[in-house]
Amino acid sequence: MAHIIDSAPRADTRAHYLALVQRRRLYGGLTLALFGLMMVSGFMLADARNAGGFWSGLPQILDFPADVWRDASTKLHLLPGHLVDFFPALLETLNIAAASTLIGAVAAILLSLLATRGLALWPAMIPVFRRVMDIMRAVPEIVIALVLIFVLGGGPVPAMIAIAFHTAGALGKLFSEVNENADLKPVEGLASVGASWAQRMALGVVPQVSPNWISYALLRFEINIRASAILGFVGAGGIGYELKNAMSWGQGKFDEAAAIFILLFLTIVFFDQLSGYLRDRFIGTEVRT
Amino acid sequence: MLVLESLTKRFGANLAVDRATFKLDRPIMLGIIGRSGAGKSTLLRMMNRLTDASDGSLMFGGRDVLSLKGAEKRAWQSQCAMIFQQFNLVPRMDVVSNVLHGTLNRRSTFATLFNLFPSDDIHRAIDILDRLGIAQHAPKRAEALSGGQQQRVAIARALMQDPKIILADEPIASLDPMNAQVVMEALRRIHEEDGRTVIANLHTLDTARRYCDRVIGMRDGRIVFDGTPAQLTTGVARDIYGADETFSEEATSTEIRDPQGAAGRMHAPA
Amino acid sequence: MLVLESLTKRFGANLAVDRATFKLDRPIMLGIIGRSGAGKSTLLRMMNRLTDASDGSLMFGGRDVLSLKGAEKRAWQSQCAMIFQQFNLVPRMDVVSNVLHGTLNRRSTFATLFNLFPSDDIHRAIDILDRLGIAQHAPKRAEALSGGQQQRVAIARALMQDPKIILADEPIASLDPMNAQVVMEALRRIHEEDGRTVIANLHTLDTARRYCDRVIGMRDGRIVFDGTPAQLTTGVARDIYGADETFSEEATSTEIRDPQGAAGRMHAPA
Amino acid sequence: QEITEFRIGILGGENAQDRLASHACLQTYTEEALGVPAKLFAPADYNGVIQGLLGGTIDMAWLGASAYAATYLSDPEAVEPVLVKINLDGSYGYHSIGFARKDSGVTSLDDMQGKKFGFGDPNSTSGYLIPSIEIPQATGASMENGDYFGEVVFTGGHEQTIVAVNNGDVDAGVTWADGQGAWEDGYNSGALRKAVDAGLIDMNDLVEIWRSKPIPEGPIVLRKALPDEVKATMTALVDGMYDADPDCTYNISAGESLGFDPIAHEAYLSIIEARKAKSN
Amino acid sequence: MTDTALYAAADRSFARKRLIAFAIPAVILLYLAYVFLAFDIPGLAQRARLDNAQTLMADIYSYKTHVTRDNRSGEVTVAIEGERRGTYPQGQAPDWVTLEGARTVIDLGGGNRVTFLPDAALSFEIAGYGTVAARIDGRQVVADLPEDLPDWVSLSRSRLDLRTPAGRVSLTRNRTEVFRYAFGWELFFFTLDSPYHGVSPAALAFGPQLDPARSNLAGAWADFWGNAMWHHADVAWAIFETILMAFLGTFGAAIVALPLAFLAAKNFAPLRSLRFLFRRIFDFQRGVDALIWTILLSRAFGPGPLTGALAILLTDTGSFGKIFSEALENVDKKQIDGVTSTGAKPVQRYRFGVIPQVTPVLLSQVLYFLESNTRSATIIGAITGGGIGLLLTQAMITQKDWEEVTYYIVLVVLMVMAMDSLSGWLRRRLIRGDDGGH
Ligand SMILES: Nc1ncnc2c1ncn2[C@@H]1O[C@H](COP(=O)(O)OP(=O)(O)OP(=O)(O)O)[C@@H](O)[C@H]1O
Ligand SMILES: Nc1ncnc2c1ncn2[C@@H]1O[C@H](COP(=O)(O)OP(=O)(O)OP(=O)(O)O)[C@@H](O)[C@H]1O
Ligand SMILES: [Mg+2]
Ligand SMILES: [Mg+2]
Repeated sequence: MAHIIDSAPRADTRAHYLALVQRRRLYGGLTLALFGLMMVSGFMLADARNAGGFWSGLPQILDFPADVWRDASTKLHLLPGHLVDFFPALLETLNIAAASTLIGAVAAILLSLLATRGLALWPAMIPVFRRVMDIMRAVPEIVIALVLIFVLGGGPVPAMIAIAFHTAGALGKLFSEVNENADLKPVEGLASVGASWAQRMALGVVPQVSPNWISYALLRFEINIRASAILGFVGAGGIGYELKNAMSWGQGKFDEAAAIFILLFLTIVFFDQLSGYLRDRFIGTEVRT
Repeated sequence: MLVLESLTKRFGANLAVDRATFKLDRPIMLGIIGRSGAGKSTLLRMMNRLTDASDGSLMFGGRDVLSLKGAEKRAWQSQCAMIFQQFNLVPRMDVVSNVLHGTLNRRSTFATLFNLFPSDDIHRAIDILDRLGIAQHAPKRAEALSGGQQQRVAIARALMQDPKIILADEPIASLDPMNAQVVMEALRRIHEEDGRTVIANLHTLDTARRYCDRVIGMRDGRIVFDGTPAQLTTGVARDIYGADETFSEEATSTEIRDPQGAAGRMHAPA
Repeated sequence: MLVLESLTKRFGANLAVDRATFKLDRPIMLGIIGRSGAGKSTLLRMMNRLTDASDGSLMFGGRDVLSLKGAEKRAWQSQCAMIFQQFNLVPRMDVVSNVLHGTLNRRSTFATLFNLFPSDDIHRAIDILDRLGIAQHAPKRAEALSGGQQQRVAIARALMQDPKIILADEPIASLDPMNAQVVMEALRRIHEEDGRTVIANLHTLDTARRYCDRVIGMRDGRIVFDGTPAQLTTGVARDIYGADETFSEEATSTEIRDPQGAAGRMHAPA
Repeated sequence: QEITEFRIGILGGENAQDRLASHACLQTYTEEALGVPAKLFAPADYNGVIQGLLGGTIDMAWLGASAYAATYLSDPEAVEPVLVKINLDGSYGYHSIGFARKDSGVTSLDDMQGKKFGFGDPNSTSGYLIPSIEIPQATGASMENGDYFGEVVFTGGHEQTIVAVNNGDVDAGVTWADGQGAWEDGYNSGALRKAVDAGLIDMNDLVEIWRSKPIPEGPIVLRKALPDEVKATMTALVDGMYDADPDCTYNISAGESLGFDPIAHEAYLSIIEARKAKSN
Repeated sequence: MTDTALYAAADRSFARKRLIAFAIPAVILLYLAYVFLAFDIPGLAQRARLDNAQTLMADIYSYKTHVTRDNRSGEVTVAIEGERRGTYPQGQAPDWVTLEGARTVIDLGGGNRVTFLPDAALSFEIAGYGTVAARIDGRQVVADLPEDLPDWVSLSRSRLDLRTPAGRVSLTRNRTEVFRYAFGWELFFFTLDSPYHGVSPAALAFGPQLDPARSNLAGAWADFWGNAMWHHADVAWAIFETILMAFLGTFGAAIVALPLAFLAAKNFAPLRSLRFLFRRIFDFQRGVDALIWTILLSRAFGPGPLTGALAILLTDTGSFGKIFSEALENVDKKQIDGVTSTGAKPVQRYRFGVIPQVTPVLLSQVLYFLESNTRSATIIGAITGGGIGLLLTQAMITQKDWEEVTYYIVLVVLMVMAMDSLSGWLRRRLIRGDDGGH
């Protein structure tokens, strides 16, 4: 008797679990198959729509670097001069990145505070600010830059505005995630003494969240250096513009291209490592205290 | 002086505070007791205007507090200091800065953002910390202090506001008995020496009996008792806490029995 | 059956286990006690070959366990199950999958990579869970279970290995007294019903006394006591724990006193 | 040796969609003639096409003379010129035309001192190479910023130059035209004509300020590695296009012309020399 | 005494805090001032062309129809946006243009009417102003206008230009042009040669069959999809190619980076030197950046989406390699010990001890990248020649049809937002629902 009572639920558990496993295998298998299919067919489609095929291109992958090297290696003595010549362009690229990160971060701080539940000045407007950030984030920098080049003429300013705009949206979202984890007690404490919104934010929220903000902003700065170099390709000045011109000329100016490439590469790696180090420090201090 | 008329707060269908009505005509120390969820915090938060009331009125010195808006509302908050169970200090800032936050309402936003507090205020903050016995911690970060010390910083911040009323929401609930005693004594002293009204939510009977001039008991949002500590018998307490026969006062006690046997009320009821 | 000879582990200059020597000639339940850092975990990890020994030998059924390599080493591990203080389950996988990990050594790598376990194994896993009273949790993720339940899943994984020996490294240290009792009883039952050797690191004296047939005491890496629970007097314990006169057994106790007064050893020492 | 598809690269000058659209007829004819799928590619700039030809991923393109020189200098074995566009008067040269806005008051290079001058793409013959050699000869100064012109920039392409001048972003720029027909129409063919046809500019707003010596028209090139019969078929196809389908010829030759005629590498030797001279 | 010491200490500490509170914004402002000068922002005001902005804004929501008379041949053409492809067949015109042999009457609405008269003359009745007549006298343009011209008129010897809210009229020796503005995107659905042009949706769905060869819906779809001015089919392909680049690049990189990350993780690397080597390779891949990879690869693979996908793949292998190996360095050793203690083989150890732990981190990172790579793919497309990025940048660079630019921008923004939602949705779903640790 006891045996029957005992084993009935067990048989049930077994059947139940086996069904679960079957279902999971089926879904897992299907997902995997679907993903595999998408990868393979996507690859084949891209291959077909590309001018050169993947397999035929693979052996030639080093041709271009080899060309560059052949040209540049005969003119190595010119390299230091080029590095100096192109440094101002690099500086412009860095300035675009730094200024746009600064401006974007300031806008992001405002937007994110206005879009965080519990902190917002006008709680009813939270969804509006969120949407605004989504849209700002979705617009690629290149789009804004090109529109602004049309209106403002070429140069660093359109790039700076474009990157700052995108940065405000991207950082705004990350900042508001940080803000959501902020402790509201100090804010409430400040509210109880009759502090204004700005005071509550500056004294109650900023001290808590600034390490994370800075860490994200540094990461963004790194990304923005690349963005501002890329925008140079479409006429926004800086090192990207020089690189495009040297690269386009091709044979004969590959030494310039190589010099610019080295400058750009070293800069990116340098700021990548620097920001990694600083971020560790900022997050680190937060953990320590 | 302070008049509450049918003050009510609804959270959806839930009546957190149900037509609370009472009147203080001179500065006293008032204790509000009741079990968790009785509506004590909500009542205090409405008085400080941290939470908007759903209904009823709150008059102070003839002024309708609930209708204040913007700057006037913040001015009222600065006259009506609040102390929280979790202290609600800014943990990453130093003690003096936290105390100086009591003056935020009086100073311009710009000046405060740049730490431009007048040095008179700074000195006064230190004096207040001294009065509460924690002046030596002035330069430390608030988070580096023990709970009792943090609560005293919160009281210092409240005093810095130079308020007419101090609202304290379970000021000793997160403290150990030793610190609880220090904090309650500080509040009592402020009431007696400065003549400020102190309204404290307490969840223990004996603390209310020992330090307050008058006690209000809340249950399910309603005020079910209002009288002197002497009138607060075990039977009445049982009603407030909704407890059955097995209710024992010790269950809610956090008092430290004085080893010298000198425990007891510090003063006669008003 | 199991023979340890001068088993030693050095971490740099630190002797974690210092010439540990003992011998089991039939399946028993062995408790190893000692304070934190005494070398209990290291000893067990060497026996399971999770950690390589620095010196000495470990023979099981005449085979030199320490010299096993690759597949043979893994085969040994599958015969010598291990249970950890922190359960060491895969929290994001369901309970049955975790139990099925006990069969990994026997099944082909390829099939297991895709989670393809034979349904016989699945049934056996559910039976084992049932034996331990947690079959109803079979489809849940391990992380969704309480500590005691997770430890029983770990025991189920060990049983799934169908091991000769079960090593348990402080199996109840992260559990509350109620769960601790359930887990220790499960281990005892496995020993008694299946006749498997169980070696359990325990940090409390009374648990060792209550469940084990033989107790080994370690201090600073050395075995300083080896005897029956009855021989484990307070004086001996004081030596093992390196405690002074104020040592009290209760300080290490996690036992739940049985309200019916039936507390005590479950069985006579072997 | 067989080919499985035929890939035609189209140089910049119009926006990508319009470029593809105007070459659709060529695509159809190619598929008919070769019996394999033909694909059109419109990379963003000259360099995209040059890299495609060098890497063997593009089989045919109409290059500028300078772009042909660049390809030749990188790899002499990559492509061979087969055909060249013939102007309405039978010549196969064209000019680099310097132009400015009429209301800017600039009427010749002399007025450009200290002003902003725009080249097109660095790989363009008329948009960079030839003017960068001939203009210094005319002004007696280099093209360095501040030397004669206040600033010299690359706008990126012919169409960008026209737009930039029309908008006043640069004071004058260079682009290509056959120099025949009426200025008001943007000449018979060339970038100006295309811009007029596209409704982009009104030639009355612009004035010509400089004109280069004739530049040999860029060749249609085929990849050398293509099978000979493919090369022959494609050459014949484009050669005969003018008689077969004048509309298509208009589309692919950027305006009115007499179609295409054969040409050989030797026609571009001087351009190759010029380009070598401009390299570091 | 103690108090005075405390006072002094507090005063000092506040003095320091004030200094910092002022120094940080001051440094930032100083830097911005430097940038302000370095970027010549004061000069920007002069360089800015607000009329361009106006054109752009107007173009976004309106289009113009050109009515042009060639003053030498007398031929009148009506073309939308003046484009060849938007030209009305000879002899046809919208209903506000009346072609009467040598006379053409163009009704600009609201009482404004332009009449082309024989011999290159025209008259323009302007509501609330009067009639302006103009003609070509010899080589010169003459118009009967008062001495001081209103500011919407520009008259020179070679050109007359009248800009009124109703439309714009210009006269040169060669041609007479009238622009009439209208709201909307011209010919967005059907070009002029389609029988469905100007047919209401209701009539399309329920009205009589317009083309005997095709049903209305099928024909309308075919004509819409093949619209020669808006190229809807090409645009759809371009969007798809962009997403394809992002998809292949991101997931390809994840697949490549996962095994490499083990070699670069402290706790899994077989050799320290190998770990160092892979770390540097990852740094290199990230440092070179997708942009330069694109240029390098376009020699070998030519223009097209595959090149873009490979460029993204190369850069992201670096990023993922770094992120994944950091995730691997943070794995919980306990789970691995647990699996090892059962005698599991090394591959099984990774499969059950490591993969389930890191999947959530990895998956969420990969999905974050998918969204941002959609944006990168747009930019890369502009450089390699593929996808919506190329269409967008080319349309912008040629600065012609801003309504097309607007169309593309809207599509790009929608595309990126859609990918953002998709990746967010997948993230929530997979990470919560993933129990097999796939
Ligand atoms: N923000 C809120 N939203 C919804 N309901 C709330 C909110 N704050 C409080 N309540 C509800 O109002 C009632 C009163 O809560 P209140 O915090 O005032 O009680 P209390 O007496 O302070 O209890 P405690 O001793 O737990 O602090 C409770 O039922 C609570 O759940
Ligand atoms: N991986 C290691 N590396 C270096 N030293 C170690 C390592 N593992 C253990 N030790 C050291 O070896 C000694 C014995 O540690 P072990 O973990 O075996 O003690 P234990 O008796 O299990 O203690 P506990 O009750 O804290 O688990 C300790 O001094 C410890 O610091
Ligand atoms: Mg409360
Ligand atoms: Mg241990």
